[in-house]
Amino acid sequence: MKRDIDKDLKTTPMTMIQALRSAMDVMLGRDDDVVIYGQDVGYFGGVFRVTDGLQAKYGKHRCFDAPISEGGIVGTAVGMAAYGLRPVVEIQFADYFYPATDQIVSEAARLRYRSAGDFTAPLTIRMPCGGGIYGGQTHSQSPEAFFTHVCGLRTVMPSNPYDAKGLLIAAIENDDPVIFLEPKRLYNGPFDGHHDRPVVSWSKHPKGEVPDGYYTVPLDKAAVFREGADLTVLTYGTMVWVSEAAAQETGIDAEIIDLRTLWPLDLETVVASVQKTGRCVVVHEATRTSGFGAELAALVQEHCFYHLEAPIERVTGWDTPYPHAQEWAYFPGPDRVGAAFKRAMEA
Amino acid sequence: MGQHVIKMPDLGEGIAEVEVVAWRVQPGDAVVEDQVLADVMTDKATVEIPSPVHGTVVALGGKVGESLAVGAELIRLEVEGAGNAPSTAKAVAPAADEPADLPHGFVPEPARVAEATASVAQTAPAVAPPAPPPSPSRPAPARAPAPAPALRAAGEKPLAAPAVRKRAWDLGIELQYVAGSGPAGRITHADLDAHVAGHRAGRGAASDTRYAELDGEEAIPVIGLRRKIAEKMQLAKRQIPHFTYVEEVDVTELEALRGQLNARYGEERGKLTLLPLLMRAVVLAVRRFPDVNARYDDQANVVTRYQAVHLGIATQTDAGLMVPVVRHAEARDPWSSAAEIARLADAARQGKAARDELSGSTLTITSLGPLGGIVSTPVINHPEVAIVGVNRIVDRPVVKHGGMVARKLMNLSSSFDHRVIDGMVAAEFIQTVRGYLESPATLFVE
Amino acid sequence: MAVTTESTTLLVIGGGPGGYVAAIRAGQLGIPTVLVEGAELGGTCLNIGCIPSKALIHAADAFHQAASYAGESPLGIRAGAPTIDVTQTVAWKDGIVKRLTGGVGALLKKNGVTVVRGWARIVDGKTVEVEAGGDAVRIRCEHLLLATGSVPVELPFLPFGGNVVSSTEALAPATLPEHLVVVGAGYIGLELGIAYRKLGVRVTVVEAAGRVLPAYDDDLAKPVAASLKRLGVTVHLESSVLGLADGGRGVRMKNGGGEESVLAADRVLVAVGRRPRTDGYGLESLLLDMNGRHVRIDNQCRTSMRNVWAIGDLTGEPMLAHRAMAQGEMVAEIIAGKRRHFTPAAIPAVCFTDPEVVVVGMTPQEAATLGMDCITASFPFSANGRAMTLEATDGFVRVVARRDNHVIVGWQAVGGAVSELSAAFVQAIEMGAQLEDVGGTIHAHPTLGEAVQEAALRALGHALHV
Amino acid sequence: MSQSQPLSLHVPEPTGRPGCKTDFSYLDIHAAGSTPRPPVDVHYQETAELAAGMIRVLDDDGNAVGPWDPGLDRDTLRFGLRTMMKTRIFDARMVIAQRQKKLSFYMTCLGEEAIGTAHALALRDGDMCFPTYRQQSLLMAREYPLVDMVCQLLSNEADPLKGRQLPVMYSVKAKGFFTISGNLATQIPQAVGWAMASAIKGDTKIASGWIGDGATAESDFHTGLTFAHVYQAPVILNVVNNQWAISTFQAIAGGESVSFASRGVGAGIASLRVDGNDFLAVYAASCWAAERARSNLGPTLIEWVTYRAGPHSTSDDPSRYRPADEWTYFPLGDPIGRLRRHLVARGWWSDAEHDALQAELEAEVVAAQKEAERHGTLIDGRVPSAASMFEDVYKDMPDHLRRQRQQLGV
Repeated sequence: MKRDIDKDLKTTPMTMIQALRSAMDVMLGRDDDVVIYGQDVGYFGGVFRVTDGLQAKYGKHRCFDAPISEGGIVGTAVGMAAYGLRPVVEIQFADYFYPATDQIVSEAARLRYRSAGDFTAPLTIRMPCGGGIYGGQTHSQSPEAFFTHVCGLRTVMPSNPYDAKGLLIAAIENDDPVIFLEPKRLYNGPFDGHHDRPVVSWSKHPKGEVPDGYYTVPLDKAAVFREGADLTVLTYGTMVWVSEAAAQETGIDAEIIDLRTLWPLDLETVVASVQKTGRCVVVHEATRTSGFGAELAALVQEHCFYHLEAPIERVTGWDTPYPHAQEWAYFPGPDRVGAAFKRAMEA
Repeated sequence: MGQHVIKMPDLGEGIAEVEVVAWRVQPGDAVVEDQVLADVMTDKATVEIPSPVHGTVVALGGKVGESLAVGAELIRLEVEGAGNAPSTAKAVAPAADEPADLPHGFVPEPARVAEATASVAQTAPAVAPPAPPPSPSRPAPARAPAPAPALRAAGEKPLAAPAVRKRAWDLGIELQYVAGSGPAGRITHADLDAHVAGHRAGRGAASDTRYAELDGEEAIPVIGLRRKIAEKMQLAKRQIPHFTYVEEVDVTELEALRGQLNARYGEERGKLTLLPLLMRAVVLAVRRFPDVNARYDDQANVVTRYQAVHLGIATQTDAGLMVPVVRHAEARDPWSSAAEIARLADAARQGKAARDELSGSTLTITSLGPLGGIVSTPVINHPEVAIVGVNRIVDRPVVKHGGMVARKLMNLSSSFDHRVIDGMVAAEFIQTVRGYLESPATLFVE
Repeated sequence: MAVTTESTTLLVIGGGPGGYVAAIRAGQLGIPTVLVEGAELGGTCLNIGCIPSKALIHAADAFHQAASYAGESPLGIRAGAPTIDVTQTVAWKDGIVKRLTGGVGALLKKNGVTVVRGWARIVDGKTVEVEAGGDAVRIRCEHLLLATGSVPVELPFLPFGGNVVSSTEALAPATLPEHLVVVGAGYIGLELGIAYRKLGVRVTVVEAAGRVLPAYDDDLAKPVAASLKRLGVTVHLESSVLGLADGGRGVRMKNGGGEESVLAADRVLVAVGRRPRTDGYGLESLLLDMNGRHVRIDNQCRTSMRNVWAIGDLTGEPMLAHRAMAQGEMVAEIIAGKRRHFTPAAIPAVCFTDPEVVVVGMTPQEAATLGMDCITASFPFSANGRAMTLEATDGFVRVVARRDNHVIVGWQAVGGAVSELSAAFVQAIEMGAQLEDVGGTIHAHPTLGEAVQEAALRALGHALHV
Repeated sequence: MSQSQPLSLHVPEPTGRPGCKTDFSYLDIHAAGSTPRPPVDVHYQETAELAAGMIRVLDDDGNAVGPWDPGLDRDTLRFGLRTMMKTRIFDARMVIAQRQKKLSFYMTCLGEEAIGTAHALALRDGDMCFPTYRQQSLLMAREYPLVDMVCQLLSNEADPLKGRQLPVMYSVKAKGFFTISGNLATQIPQAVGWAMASAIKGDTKIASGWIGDGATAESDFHTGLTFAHVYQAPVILNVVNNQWAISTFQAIAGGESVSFASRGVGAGIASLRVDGNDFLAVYAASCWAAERARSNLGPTLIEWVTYRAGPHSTSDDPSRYRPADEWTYFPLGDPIGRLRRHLVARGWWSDAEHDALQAELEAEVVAAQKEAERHGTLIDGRVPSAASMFEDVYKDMPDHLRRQRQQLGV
């Protein structure tokens, strides 16, 4: 049972945490079938405070804590979804999703297909991801490639509060299972890779203006984050801001495409941009080999081969576990991204 | 009445062979649908095979204990109606789902091509106004091979009659790159022929084959004599630090003498070439420089100097380079040496040279005859320590007694094993040989 | 309902000109072929299009000719006023159609093509099910060729039925109407309108555009407009129909000024165009790339789905039978492994009004829009002896050639029996002829063809007879 | 301590192997009627003895004895017998079809027919079962049309699952039968989740999760127990201990000297251990657990002791790892035989009626198979078109799948 669309679009400055909380608040209010649970998300409000206050407002049956068992959290969520609810569960760190792989891949992603539509799994799994917070190898991973490889799953990663709220609402309303990856480093403000500079807050940023009520940002639609003519950057999450910094610092007029939904991919926007600029740089935090960037590069060469003036560049994390002390040697910062821009221009 | 063949079923998990454990029926038995016909065993399970039809057993596919391939005929029944197999007792029915053979000449377009054209581009039909000029984004460059110089403005359609166009398609030629000799650049059949011929001969050259690209390859195993030569040469080059010394020798007098000797004694003693005379000069020079007529065993670190001068004469044969040895050259006058050289060379060329005739040399002389070149760097005949190389004779102006005069000059390019022959010794040895050759009379005076 | 399954290499849906030509050529090349046709072999063209309309036009001409001898014929012929038994005319027309469709059937049989009668339903890109008399046959194929053609466009506020007819019914009239209203002054509307007028029917044409034959340029349309006036056909330009009036015996119309009026009519022919037949046989389930309402194809007639081909009206303009046939032949040859592309230099289009109109290649306006510097010259039939002897001196032949190398890029003509000149026109363009080629060819005298040579000479600046 | 002995690894072994008769004493069977029946609101700890004992109603002579006797009427018992026989006949027929290559694969539940049948009768419409591939008797009890089952087995054009699932992996939401997964134990936490959802919405429906003895070793089983206890979910968790997981004896799954039911008590869940071949005991225990769940008293774990009389599947031959005749001397006997003897004892059944029912059911199954085959089989290629392969991956087909279908060309 869903109420009509809230008319007022009054906006208030929000961090990505507040925007995500607002999204869940709106959906808990609009749809009685929405249920939120995970480790520490009930009474305490989540280790990143994303679900703070929701249990107090909607009661223990709509927002509650769960045992430390990612397999159990996702397994019960599949059962609930089969019943008809819309569970929104949290895996505290994306690095901990591995025990839930069987329930995500063999069950949630395959339910509709194997039952020919008899049963479906309209659930959303939120996972804080990415580095830049000295989290070490088990609090900094970006596992998107595991999910984009699974047919039946939608994989989404917002890069700012406005998109975060709109995409999360769209994800909850979507009838397919959605993996919703939230870059931790962007929770409080945009991050361009210059870790030595003071943290900028979302409050002073246009993308921090978030409407209070209900609205959605469409899934499967990429955004042209920055218009440009010299080369096309295909990226998502924190790397959107790092790429913007690299463009400013190198003076190269880069067109930055923020994918927002990684799969199914908005290929049309990608191809149009690369055919326009003729050069392509793919940027992501995750490790290089078999990363999602490899798929992007493959698609670009398939669809834009005769327009390419230079080899496709990829700027990624190194093929090592995510280090702790050497955070900034690992994290692909604006210098490495800028160097790739130059290589693409000179080829 | 027809025949129904039951094939050995595929029991799953990729099993290829199945063993017959027991027959439940014999030829002639009547069987009912679902009645168990046989027990068969794989490495995992023993399984009963029920009959899918009513019928009478005609033939069993194999004896108990025998293993049959999956899909092979297990049992043949006689059934009402057509059955599923031709009644010939022997032949096993061909698999029904073989794709119908397409008539000869029907070669379906390879799927790859269909795949390539899956990304569809709509071309405007001829009558409607042709497509507007390409969109502002970078036009996709043509896919053709490295295009010859553009003969007509880009995008302008080549003019050609339907017959010419069809033939071009069949030959796989892009008319875009064919020069048209007809009016307004129209492409005629003749133009197509010229293009094809020119194309086949290579990039735009005239229509002969002098510059045709060649890229054939032939693998020849290195065996037998070739293998031995290769090993010896390699050994020499790797072990011996070669020092090559080239000196110019005025052989005008020598040649004059040789001419007179041949004129006088040529009939009964045979004609002399330069080589026997050189051998004599070397023998004489060796007397003063015995180090050169030696062998060096670098394992035992011993140099053995020989009084006898067994001269190896490097000789080219069909099988490759061979070095027959004129033994005791010191005891031979030029005519005896000449005869021995002729005999040995002949034996070597016919492959009849005995082993000892091809070994035991203490010093070697090598010459390419008329092809001698002006300088060469001969490889020492291991384990010898020196080799004398003879280059060709050439007439050249020389300043003599203040004037220019034409003289016959010949170089000697000789290599020495610098471990045991110092540069000075080598030079003096060659200068001595040169001395004998430049005043040939001394060859015959002790 | 028993379902039998068969398989073949090529499966053609639609037995019209495109479909049956493709099937015949495939048969010749030894490709196992099945052709599915729900109605009659020969499709629109042979049964309810080109052939029957030409027959009707011929009959109308003959009747009109005879009627002229009842009055003051300049030829001095005197005859009583003729009558026409239209059912016999239709029977004669049907005889021709039967002979032709029978011929197509025989050709298909001779070339080993299996013809399945029944309406096809696409199951997937390689499987079609055909309902034929209670039983269903399922046919699997390696290559699926879509040749379903086109259907008349229906106006929502003037649906077919009752005395609102399409060209199909107009070509088989049980009786002649008193007053026929023709909606649309395109080539179909005028061909039939003029024919009915010649048969003595009062005809009114309603056209939204500013002139008749809006698809053709002004010079070509003018003689046709004059002929319509001469024949007494009333034409309302810049006008549109709104719907039926007074119980279906009239049509409400609004003219350019917006005034509405009612045209009494006991029959209304709606001829506002044709659209591709894309519904009713499961085409949408293939999710093919479309080009507006047409199926998108490349220059080998491949659709976006592997080994699924489309030809003819289904693939868009120009919707002409001879284009479909050429495409059909090509597709069969490609499937047989030959390298072919559909890149004709020109496709002729003929309009069988009185006078007839032919358009091949580029008109002067089209050449101009492409920025081509061209010479244009035309030769009037009024100066052509043969035309005079045929009492057909209206119209002209026009040639368009490049100024730089005189290569001919377009021929157009309007006049009595000019349709037969289309062969010369398209041959010249396809061969890449120059003005000098046509000018230098001796055309027989006295023929209409001389006007072709004279047009070329005129373009070269030295015409002889004008 | 003196010099300690060298360590050695204990690897459990079944008492019976091919050629060596099994000693079934390890089953620790109690006399019928000897186990007390506590009220449904009993504290879980009170069920510790039940979890180690064995609830039985039918004694060896076919009489119903003891406090657990559900007192079922004639018609329910006769329907139960009919359903069990129909299941067994259907299984046998499908194995033959597999040998004729009409099916690629099949799994029977020979010897376990009572458990699904009686349990289904104890549940209500709308309760959702989360079965494994050996609970087809649930569908039989809820009278799901045999033709639809055979179509699924044949993967033909009428297969409700469009030919996508291995045969026997049914999915029938309307009959409360959750889609079967090939991965073991995944359905246990899902059943708990479904029950939690029902509780969240204040519904009255309960869930019933199923698992074999072997699969209890999966982590999902223990996670299910934890979540069920934590949230007191209205769910029945059924462990069908049929002694064998393909060739692995139940001791290897942890059943040696401790019953699977006792795990429930350890997790704070009321648990029962029941004679799975005793139709009346199965019905009674199922009712007890269903009533407990529906009264918001939380979950129940039931271990159904039975015997996998047939092979694991059509690719297995048990005579390779256990005595071929083991079932003949399995102490708990044959569920159909025992219920038949009880019905005859009460004068509600006769041999003639039994034979007539056997023939009637065989005809019914053959007819269903023939009708299903009219829609095609794996052999004659009338399977759902490959075009349907691209549907239901997402709710709405994304463009990259449309393009891939174009490349396939169907």
